[in-house]
Amino acid sequence: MTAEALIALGLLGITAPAVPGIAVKTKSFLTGRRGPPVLQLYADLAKLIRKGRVYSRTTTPIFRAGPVIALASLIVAALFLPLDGREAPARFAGDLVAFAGLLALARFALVLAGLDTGSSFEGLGASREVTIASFAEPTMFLCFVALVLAAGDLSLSGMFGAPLAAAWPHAGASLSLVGVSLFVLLLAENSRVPVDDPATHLELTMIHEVIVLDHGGPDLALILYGGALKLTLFGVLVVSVLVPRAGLSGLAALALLFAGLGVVALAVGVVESVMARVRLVRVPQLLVGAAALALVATILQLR
Amino acid sequence: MRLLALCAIPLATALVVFAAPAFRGRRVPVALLFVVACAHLALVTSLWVVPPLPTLGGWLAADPLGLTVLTLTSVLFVVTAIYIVGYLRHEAPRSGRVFAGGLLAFLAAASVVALAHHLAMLWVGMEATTLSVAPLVFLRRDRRSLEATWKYLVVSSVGIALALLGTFFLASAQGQGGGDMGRPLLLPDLIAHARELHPAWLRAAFLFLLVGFGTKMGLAPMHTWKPDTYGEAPSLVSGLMSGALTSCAFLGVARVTEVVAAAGLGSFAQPVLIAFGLLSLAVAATFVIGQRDVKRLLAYSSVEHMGLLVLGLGLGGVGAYGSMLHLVNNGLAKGWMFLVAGNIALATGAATAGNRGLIRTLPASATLLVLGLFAVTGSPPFGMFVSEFTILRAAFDGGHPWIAATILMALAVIFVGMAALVLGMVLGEPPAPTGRDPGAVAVRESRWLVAGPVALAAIVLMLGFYIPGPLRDVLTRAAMALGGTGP
Amino acid sequence: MTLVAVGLTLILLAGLAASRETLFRVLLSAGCVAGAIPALAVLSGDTVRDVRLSPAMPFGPWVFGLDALSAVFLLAILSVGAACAFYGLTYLAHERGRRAVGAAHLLLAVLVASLSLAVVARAALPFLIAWEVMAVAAYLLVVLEHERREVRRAGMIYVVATHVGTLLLFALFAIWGGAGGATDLSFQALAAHPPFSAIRGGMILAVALIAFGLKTGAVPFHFWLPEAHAAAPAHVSALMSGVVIKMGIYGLLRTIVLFGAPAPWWGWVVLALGAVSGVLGVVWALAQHDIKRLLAFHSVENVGIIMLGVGAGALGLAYGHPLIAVLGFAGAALHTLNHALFKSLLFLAAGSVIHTTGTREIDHLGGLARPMPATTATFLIGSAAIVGLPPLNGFVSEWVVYQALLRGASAGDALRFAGLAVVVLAFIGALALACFVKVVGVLYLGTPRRALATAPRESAAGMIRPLVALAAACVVIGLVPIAVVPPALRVGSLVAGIPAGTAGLPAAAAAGPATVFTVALALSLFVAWGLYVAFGRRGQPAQSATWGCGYPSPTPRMAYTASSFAAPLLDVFRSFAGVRIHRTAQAFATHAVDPVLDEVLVPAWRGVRSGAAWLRHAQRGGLSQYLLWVGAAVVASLLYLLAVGRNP
Amino acid sequence: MRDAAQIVLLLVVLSDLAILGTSRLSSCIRGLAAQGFLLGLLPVLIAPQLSVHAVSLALGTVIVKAVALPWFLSWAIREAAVRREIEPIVGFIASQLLGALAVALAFAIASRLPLPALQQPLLVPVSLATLIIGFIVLTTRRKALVQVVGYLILENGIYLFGLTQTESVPFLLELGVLLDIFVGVFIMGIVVFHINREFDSLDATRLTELSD
Repeated sequence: MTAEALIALGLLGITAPAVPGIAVKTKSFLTGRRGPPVLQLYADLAKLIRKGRVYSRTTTPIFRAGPVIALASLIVAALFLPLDGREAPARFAGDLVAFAGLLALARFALVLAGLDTGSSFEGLGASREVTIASFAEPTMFLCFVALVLAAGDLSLSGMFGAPLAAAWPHAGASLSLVGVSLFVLLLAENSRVPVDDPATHLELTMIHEVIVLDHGGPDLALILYGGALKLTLFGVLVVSVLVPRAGLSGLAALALLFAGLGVVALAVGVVESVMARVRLVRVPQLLVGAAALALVATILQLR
Repeated sequence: MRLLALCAIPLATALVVFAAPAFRGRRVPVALLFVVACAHLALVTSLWVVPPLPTLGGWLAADPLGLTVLTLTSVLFVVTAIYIVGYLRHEAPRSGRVFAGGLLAFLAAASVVALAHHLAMLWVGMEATTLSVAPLVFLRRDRRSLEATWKYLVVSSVGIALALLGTFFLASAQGQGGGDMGRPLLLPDLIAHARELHPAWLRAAFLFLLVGFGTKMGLAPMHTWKPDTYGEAPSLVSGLMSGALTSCAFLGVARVTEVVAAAGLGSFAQPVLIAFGLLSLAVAATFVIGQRDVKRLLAYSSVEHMGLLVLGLGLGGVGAYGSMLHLVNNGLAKGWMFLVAGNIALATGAATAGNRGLIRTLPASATLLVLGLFAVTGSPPFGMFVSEFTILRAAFDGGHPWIAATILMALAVIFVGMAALVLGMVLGEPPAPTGRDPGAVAVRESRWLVAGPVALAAIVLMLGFYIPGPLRDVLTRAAMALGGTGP
Repeated sequence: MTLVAVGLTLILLAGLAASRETLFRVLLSAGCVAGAIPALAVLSGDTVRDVRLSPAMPFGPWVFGLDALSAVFLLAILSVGAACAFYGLTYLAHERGRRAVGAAHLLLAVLVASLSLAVVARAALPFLIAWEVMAVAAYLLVVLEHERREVRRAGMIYVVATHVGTLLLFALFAIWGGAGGATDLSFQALAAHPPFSAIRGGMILAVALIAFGLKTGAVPFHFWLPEAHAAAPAHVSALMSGVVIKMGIYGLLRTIVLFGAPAPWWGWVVLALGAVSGVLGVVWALAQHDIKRLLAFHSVENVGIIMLGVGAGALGLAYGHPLIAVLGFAGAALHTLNHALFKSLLFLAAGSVIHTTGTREIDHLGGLARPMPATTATFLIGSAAIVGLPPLNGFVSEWVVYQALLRGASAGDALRFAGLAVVVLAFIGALALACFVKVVGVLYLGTPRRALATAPRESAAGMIRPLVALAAACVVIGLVPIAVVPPALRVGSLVAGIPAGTAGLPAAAAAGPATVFTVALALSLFVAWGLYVAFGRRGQPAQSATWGCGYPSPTPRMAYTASSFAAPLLDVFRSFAGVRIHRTAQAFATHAVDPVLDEVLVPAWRGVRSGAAWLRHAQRGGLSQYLLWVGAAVVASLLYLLAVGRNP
Repeated sequence: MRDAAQIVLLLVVLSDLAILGTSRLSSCIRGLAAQGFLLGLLPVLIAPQLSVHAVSLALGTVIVKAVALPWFLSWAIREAAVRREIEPIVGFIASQLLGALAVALAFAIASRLPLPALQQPLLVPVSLATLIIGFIVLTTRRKALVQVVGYLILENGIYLFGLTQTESVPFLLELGVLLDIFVGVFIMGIVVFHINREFDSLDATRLTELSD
């Protein structure tokens, strides 16, 4: 892994909290409000870091480990993404399985941390989280299958790197479908509208928020930052599929990437302002829809 | 000479026991029984070491088939004799004379059957076995045993009568052959001139002998007497019947099959044998389901195994060897199971589904019963597995996958039925000991009662791992005589 | 080979010495080590000569041998067997006097020995013997607590299922021997005489699939599995779920070794069974709230994953893609070993919970993490492993299977559709995660949902040590794929009939970086935790109650139950979920039904029974009826005689 | 001699039908005795020339079948002191019709069988008829005792067939056969006696306790 790859990674880490900020800003703009500044999340994190910690008596170390493990595994996951559009810091055949595994590990840790409080609200949130995830993950793998078919390589670097650029001309339709379904995944996995409403304040309707109900202070900071990072990673996936950057020089590729992330954030904001959030029982159907898109994308290439 | 002795000694002793008023008690007859049994076994062993010459002008001879059956009978008889010692401590038959005498007479008759090479003599011996056992079935003299005896007597007498007719048919097949056909009804001569025998008569003879001796074997649909009889007779008698008596009957069928095979009429005989075999399997499977009495269960299991025996004959090839091996395994295993059932009946009054948790009350017998369940249903590592597998193999080799499938299905159903009853009795919480039960505690598993079954179990287990050389080639020769091949 | 023999003898001796614990421990561990050494040697590449006994039995000599395939299974058997045996000593200790504990230990030893014998047997007869001894020993162990009615029922179902499987194996070898015309039924001979006709070959493959499927508990042959596992004592369930059901997998793989490349349809069927078993297994697991039944259904799920690997391998063979074949079989073998480790770990941990709380009902428990930290930690590791999370062993094997399927997708011909199975695998993984979040969360976290008779305590060291050992194994394998993947590939190429090391190279190459990754991940997790602790020092954390969203006094009945947790997922699979939902205004509960057992087999058997009862009339009534049957037989045979007489 | 044999054989058939038709135990047994006597005559009549074998066989037959067994059965009746009527399951007329049918059938079958020319033409058909009628008596009569009679008739039928084979079955075995039958019937008699004591009737149809 090269130096600039790490620098790129660092940049990504730094800019991550801005991505949800952009989404929120867009939404408030479209709904005619001023809304919080784009960099609000940085402020929140700074504040939370400084706060003291309060733990429920029912909790065990699992409660504290949750946020840490989640964040750590997300950071490791980031290592597999070719930010410069060519080569990721880490790659091996089948590392896409590792990528998915890391996301799952993060989820596992967070959800258990939530359940550790013993509150039925967390239980409810956990149940919803895993339910949604069990439909999101197959969809993601379906996208991966399509990408493997297009790129003929079993590693993320290969899939998002040069081979993908080469594949666009003949597999364009399929790849754009993949992009769309990855975007839906992004919404679902990061509990955005129409799956979840990050702005809601009614516990019974929450999904992601309710799991972390009892986390506060630095723990919450880790969780919030992790959420932003996860959103960013999915954004990277979407951008890498739709905008192959293998041809460009490292710097240009990065610039394009961050521009793309901005666009994705805007899109998220737009979706949030034009769509209402669907009923929970409908969420699986939404994801099955996304899976159907990815399936079509796959079949287009298996044909 | 030894052959003559084998038949004469038990017969003489039987007559003495019957006649001499001195033997009203039980001790002496039983002691005699034991001695004769051992002597008999010793003689039989000597036959294995030094093969005997035919005697009585060829009427008595020990060929592989006969020797197998004879040995089986002898072994079972000794085991039974040992068992009786323990048995009589708990249940006294009305008259030791009838008891010992009947058993000895049976031994004599069975030896005659096993050694007879003159078919009419074979028949006489066979009828004699039937009659000698009747008083034993009838030992308890209550309504149920009476009914059992009556059914047994009449049905098997009719069957045996048919066999007699069959024998006469065979004689006239020989008579009609024209030319010198050798000495009448003498097995070697029949086989030697088999091809000149009058085919129509030979066919008829085969069918009647099959139905007749099949009745005594307990092939469906002539099996009807079997559950009633085995259910009511004292267990050790049932054991002898299903172990030794049926084997003798099978020997009868095998003899005529030898002739038919030698005459090249196998293609005529095989379908009939297969048909009876499959029917028996089916009937056994049907009646085993939901059976509540172990002894009746074993009776149906015996019907099943008789079916397998004739199936093996019918399938020919390696199947014949399978039948011979199965004959041995089945005889031993059946003796084992009936003796165990006897122990349970002694301890709890009746070996029926009413029992629970025998593993607690009668550990040894219960263990033997469970092992026996797996042995009788042809599970490895018991000997039955090898023979059943051989027969199955014969079915596939002979290109009868459907027959094989039927066999498998029947075996599966029978296993379910047997397991349901046996395991139901063995497992569970034993009922709280009631007032009248302390006797049962006393009955528990005296060494005499367990030794016999254990011995038999050991042999059956051994046959699953190791078939001694002499036995193997005797069985192989027998199979070849039956128109089959070795393994 | 001799070493294996020595090992088995020692194990059996240990069984006989079950009354004296220390002796038992010594002999058993000695035996397991003795058996494991050659297995490891073979896996690391050298070969062992076969042993040929020719006892006086029909069907040729008895051969015993040890190749990579046998070795990997032998390893699983011995390691898990030892763990379960040691655990059992403590687990059954309080039963001494009430039960024949010595017999139980003896049976366990017999079970382990027969399992090992089954995987080294190289001829039909010894294989069948070992197979049935194993089945019977397992049965007797399952019904150890036979005074409970449901245990007897479960035992009955199991023994019938396994015996039917054995009968099918009879058929298998009978057909195969007949096909090749080999009187000698040693595996060598079977392999040397391929069946003549496609039909016979098809029969062999089909019978093998059903027979071994019954043993391995793949849907729809799984019906006996949850019953038996729930009924047995914990360490027995662990051994059964860990290795006994794996013998079905062994059978399938061995069949391929001997049979050669199977027809494509077989591969597709296996793949389909794997997919169905995987998904339904985990869905049904979600529906359970008896911890042992739940774990049992997860065995069905993992068998599904393994069969996905086998199917991919078989298809790779059928369509001539050696790499895919090797990967598929390797993944199957490796996942078999891993599942043996973490599933027995989970069962044993569950056993330690049941041992102290006396209930298997998840919804009655909760908050056990505080009283039983060791159990909780090991169970957590097991859960993460079975879900397939890095850096644990479950991930490694699933990674291999994934590779097989993904490469299948990019293979040109019909095989490419197998790639879609990737989705199924992912779905299984996600559902498994849901299910284990449920289990861990409800069992160990939060608060007790009912007041227990006695306060739960951590189990004795004798039960914890095996847990720790197994957990350690899971972690180690997970951390160093480089150590386990090449041997697995060796097994794979053996099964695929390809010289080792040629076809599997790309995968072997990937093992190195994968190791780097897993280690790095583990390190980063530690580092993160370290940093967190280091920087988290400032200020003592305050204690308070969980925030009830304004509701001050939570009661146990308010805690989220397993039923409620699983409800949203189960709603999605309405009729397949295998649950009956009871919703009242106050309470919500689900109870699981088995679609195959409760809705097909049991009614069918009732039908058979009543049919038989009806046929009983043949045996009613008196003598004249009996005689008429004899007459009927005579008449029938006379008719036959006439028929033949017409056209002899 | 040949015609005498013919007549005797016809008489045998008549005795069969008579037994089927009678309603009284005693006459039934008398019929049996008569049949046994007739059978006793046959060996002598058939045999090409008078031989020790034939005569002794005849004697044995008469002693067993015409004297001993009937006497024993009537003794059993006296002991059992049962009502003298036979209660058939199938009525007398019907069973006699059956018997007639049986005879017809027997002749039909016999005509198909390849028989030696020198033999008695009637011997085989009569034996078959007797056999079948014996079976009818066995199955259609209630009283255990009558069932014994039926069994004996069946046995007689076979005996008749055996006469075609006198030269092939040595005398010793003939005696063995006779002895067996005697002992068999003896045991049956004892059982019948006990049945009567237990159930105080000879009605064998009551013996249906054992069944599945």
